Amino acid sequence: MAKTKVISAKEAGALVKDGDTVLIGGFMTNGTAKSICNEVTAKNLTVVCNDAGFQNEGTGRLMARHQIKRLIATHVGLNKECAEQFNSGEMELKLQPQGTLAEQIRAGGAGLGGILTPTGVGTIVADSSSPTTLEGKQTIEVDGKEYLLEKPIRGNVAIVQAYEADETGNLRYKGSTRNFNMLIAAAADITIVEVEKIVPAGEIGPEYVETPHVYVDYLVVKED
Amino acid sequence: MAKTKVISAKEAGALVKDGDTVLIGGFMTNGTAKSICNEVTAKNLTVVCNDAGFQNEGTGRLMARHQIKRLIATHVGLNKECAEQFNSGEMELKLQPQGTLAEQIRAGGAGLGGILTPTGVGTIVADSSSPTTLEGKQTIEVDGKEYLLEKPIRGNVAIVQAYEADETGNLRYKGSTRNFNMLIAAAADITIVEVEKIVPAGEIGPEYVETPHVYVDYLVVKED
Amino acid sequence: MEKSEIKPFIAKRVAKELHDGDVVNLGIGLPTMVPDYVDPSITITLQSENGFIGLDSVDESNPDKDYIVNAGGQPAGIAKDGMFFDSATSFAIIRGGHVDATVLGSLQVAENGDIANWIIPGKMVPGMGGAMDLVVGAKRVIVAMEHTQKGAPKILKRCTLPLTAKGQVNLIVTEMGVMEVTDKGLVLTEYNPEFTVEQIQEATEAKLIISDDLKPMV
Amino acid sequence: MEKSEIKPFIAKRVAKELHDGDVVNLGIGLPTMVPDYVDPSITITLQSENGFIGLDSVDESNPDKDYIVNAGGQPAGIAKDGMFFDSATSFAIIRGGHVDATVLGSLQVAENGDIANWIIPGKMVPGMGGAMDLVVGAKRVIVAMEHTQKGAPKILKRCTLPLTAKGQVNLIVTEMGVMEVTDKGLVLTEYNPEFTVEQIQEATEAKLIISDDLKPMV
Repeated sequence: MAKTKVISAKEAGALVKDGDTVLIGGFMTNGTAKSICNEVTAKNLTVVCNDAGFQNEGTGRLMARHQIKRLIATHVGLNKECAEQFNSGEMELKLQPQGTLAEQIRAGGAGLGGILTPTGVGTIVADSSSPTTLEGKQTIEVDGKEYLLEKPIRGNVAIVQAYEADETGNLRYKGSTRNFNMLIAAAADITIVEVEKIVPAGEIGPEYVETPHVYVDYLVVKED
Repeated sequence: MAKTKVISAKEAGALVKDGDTVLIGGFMTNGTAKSICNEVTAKNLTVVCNDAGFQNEGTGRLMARHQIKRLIATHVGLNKECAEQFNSGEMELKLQPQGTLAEQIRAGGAGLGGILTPTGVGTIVADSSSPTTLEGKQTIEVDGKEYLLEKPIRGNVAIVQAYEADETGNLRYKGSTRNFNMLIAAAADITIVEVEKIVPAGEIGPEYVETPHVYVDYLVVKED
Repeated sequence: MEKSEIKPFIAKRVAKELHDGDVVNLGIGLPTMVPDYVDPSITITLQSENGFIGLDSVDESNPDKDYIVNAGGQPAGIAKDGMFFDSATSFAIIRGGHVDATVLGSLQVAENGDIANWIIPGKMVPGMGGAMDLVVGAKRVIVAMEHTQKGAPKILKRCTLPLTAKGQVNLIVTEMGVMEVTDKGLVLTEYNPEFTVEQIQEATEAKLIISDDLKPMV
Repeated sequence: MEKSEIKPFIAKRVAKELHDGDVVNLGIGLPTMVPDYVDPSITITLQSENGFIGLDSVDESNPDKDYIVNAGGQPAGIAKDGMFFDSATSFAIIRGGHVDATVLGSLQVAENGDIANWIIPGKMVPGMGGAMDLVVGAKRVIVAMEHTQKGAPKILKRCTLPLTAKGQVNLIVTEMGVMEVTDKGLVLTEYNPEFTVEQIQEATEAKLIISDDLKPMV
């Protein structure tokens, strides 16, 4: 069995390069790999994340350090710095419905060219003239009903949090931390996973693994 | 906690009505709920299944009894009766790539209007003049690449096999029997699940359930 | 009606709309009060769109309690017959019509079922989160809100704020009455006897159709 | 070369194309012989498109062994670091480019990378199963087959049978040689010394570009 490389949070942070698109898991920092986020130093990032986290926490840490040039998220109301950077023109902000963003990332990991969703039809999300609307959408009619064609999203790097990994990189999660973590793990060129512990190869077992080792490039043990 | 109704295989079979679209799980009968299939008596069915099973077994049982007027599948080579009924004009046969069929059923359960896949572009699967090609496809170009728009598939009834259920209808599977079972469970008006055993409510546990009880309408204990 | 009585009154009335076995998603604020008033003889299951079915209060005895938050990011618990899942599965459940009802507040609702509850132009842009998927996907969309905003109607002929979704609202419950969205328009089916029908219409921009079977709210 | 030696010879050569850590999906027949020849110092992981990673031989000591079949419907086993999943996840792995290589036989391959390996018109229609997704999705598509069908070329200028996919083949390994599909056409990079380059070209309808670095197959 091939073991997955274990690196430090600092080494993980250095895998993110200037200008990269970075997928970050978590929901209001529940399930966000903070050890790794704290060590990212690259700038001009496009960050894809459910939300903007809290001020200086999770994705909010990258925002506080002015590393984000474009944020794609579903909700940013709990981090007032987000509105400031958007309103000042420092940062682009694209707001997508949560179910749509989840499907776009899933499509990115699954090699699909996009998905059709009824969500957002007739709203600002379908209006390309709005500055917070993601570019390049089409409205498509299928069997008399309108849908938005939402394109796949992939990243250069995915920053995932899981509860445990086995040595080969198979993952399990706890509680509501699965959220976007399970989706982004499949949708990036480099997938880095922060875990609380690493168990022997095969200990999780084929019936219980939630994310397969084939998605995982590096493991980081959570640092306090 | 609300318990899910437990019925006999015969009662389950009677839930399928003439002319229904029936989604059947399993891969070459691995994971096919045979107790229920054996009791279906309705005719003129549209059956959606990975394959045609074996002769007189699984989906093949319905075929042997001439209950299928239209079969949507990915592979039918192990049941020679399928070719006979198709060639004689008794049964329509629509062949879809396995990954496409899986996504279509997932889309049906997820309320999507369809998915775009690169699979099948430039092949007979995209050629509406072929009698085995599913109707109503569009070819769509996104960012210069061609995709097939494949529509969602739903059924009136889904016939699922799982290993165990708790009393509320939460499910777990074993081995490679997950295949289409986990997908069809979400994509029908009535979902019936054949299990080997029913355990007390909550015994599977929130971290380990694979199919939530909200998808499950009836349980059947497997009959030998 | 005392200001403090309004929200419990609305929540209590909404609770009667829920049936045994229903899967329900509740928005923040008033809607979270609804379960307190559900008939104890029926069971409803709460969905939390950030990733589980079986939303419950925090269980202090659960060693994994710190891994569980609700859709507002606050500590939460899970029922023993619940299930955790990722966000794609969560919204597959929602968009796929597996949620029987969603109860949520709103800034505006229109007689055609349009709803606007996520953005006020010129103010901070918080984002729609899961709201757009919920109102499109849930089988039944119940708006639970105060009838007016400081006296200004919120139930309109057409929404003026950016929409959350078009034509998705099924029922509106306020402290003044219960209104069903129908093909013909808004039908007032129940009224709070503290108000006359005329007062309710005055507080409503949309034209109310009075049900032949109009009843007092109880 | 004896008829019985052909398949092992091809399988042995294909095995050299696999690298440590590769995730590989093998078609039925000849491709299933490839793992026997993989360098024992490297680890490859086999994907079984019906629903797991870590395809292995049957483990008689596994009490759940009867629940596991391979993509041919035959009894199979799973490695202890494997994982079972549903068919949508399986093809998300395949279509999403997470399979490093697929090795499969073919009826025809064209110099432009087109492949036709699932249907002969007029004969029984077996269905494509997972083949179309595999050749579109795998990072590298390796065709492992006998060079001709009873002397008739299978490596063509253009396929005449219905396609499995357009332009997806990367490498062709036969008992006569190894051919890479490039933008310029088919490049013969290795030859079996039992044949001359002329004999190989004669058995091939497509025009072979002879690599400057042509080597014997070993």
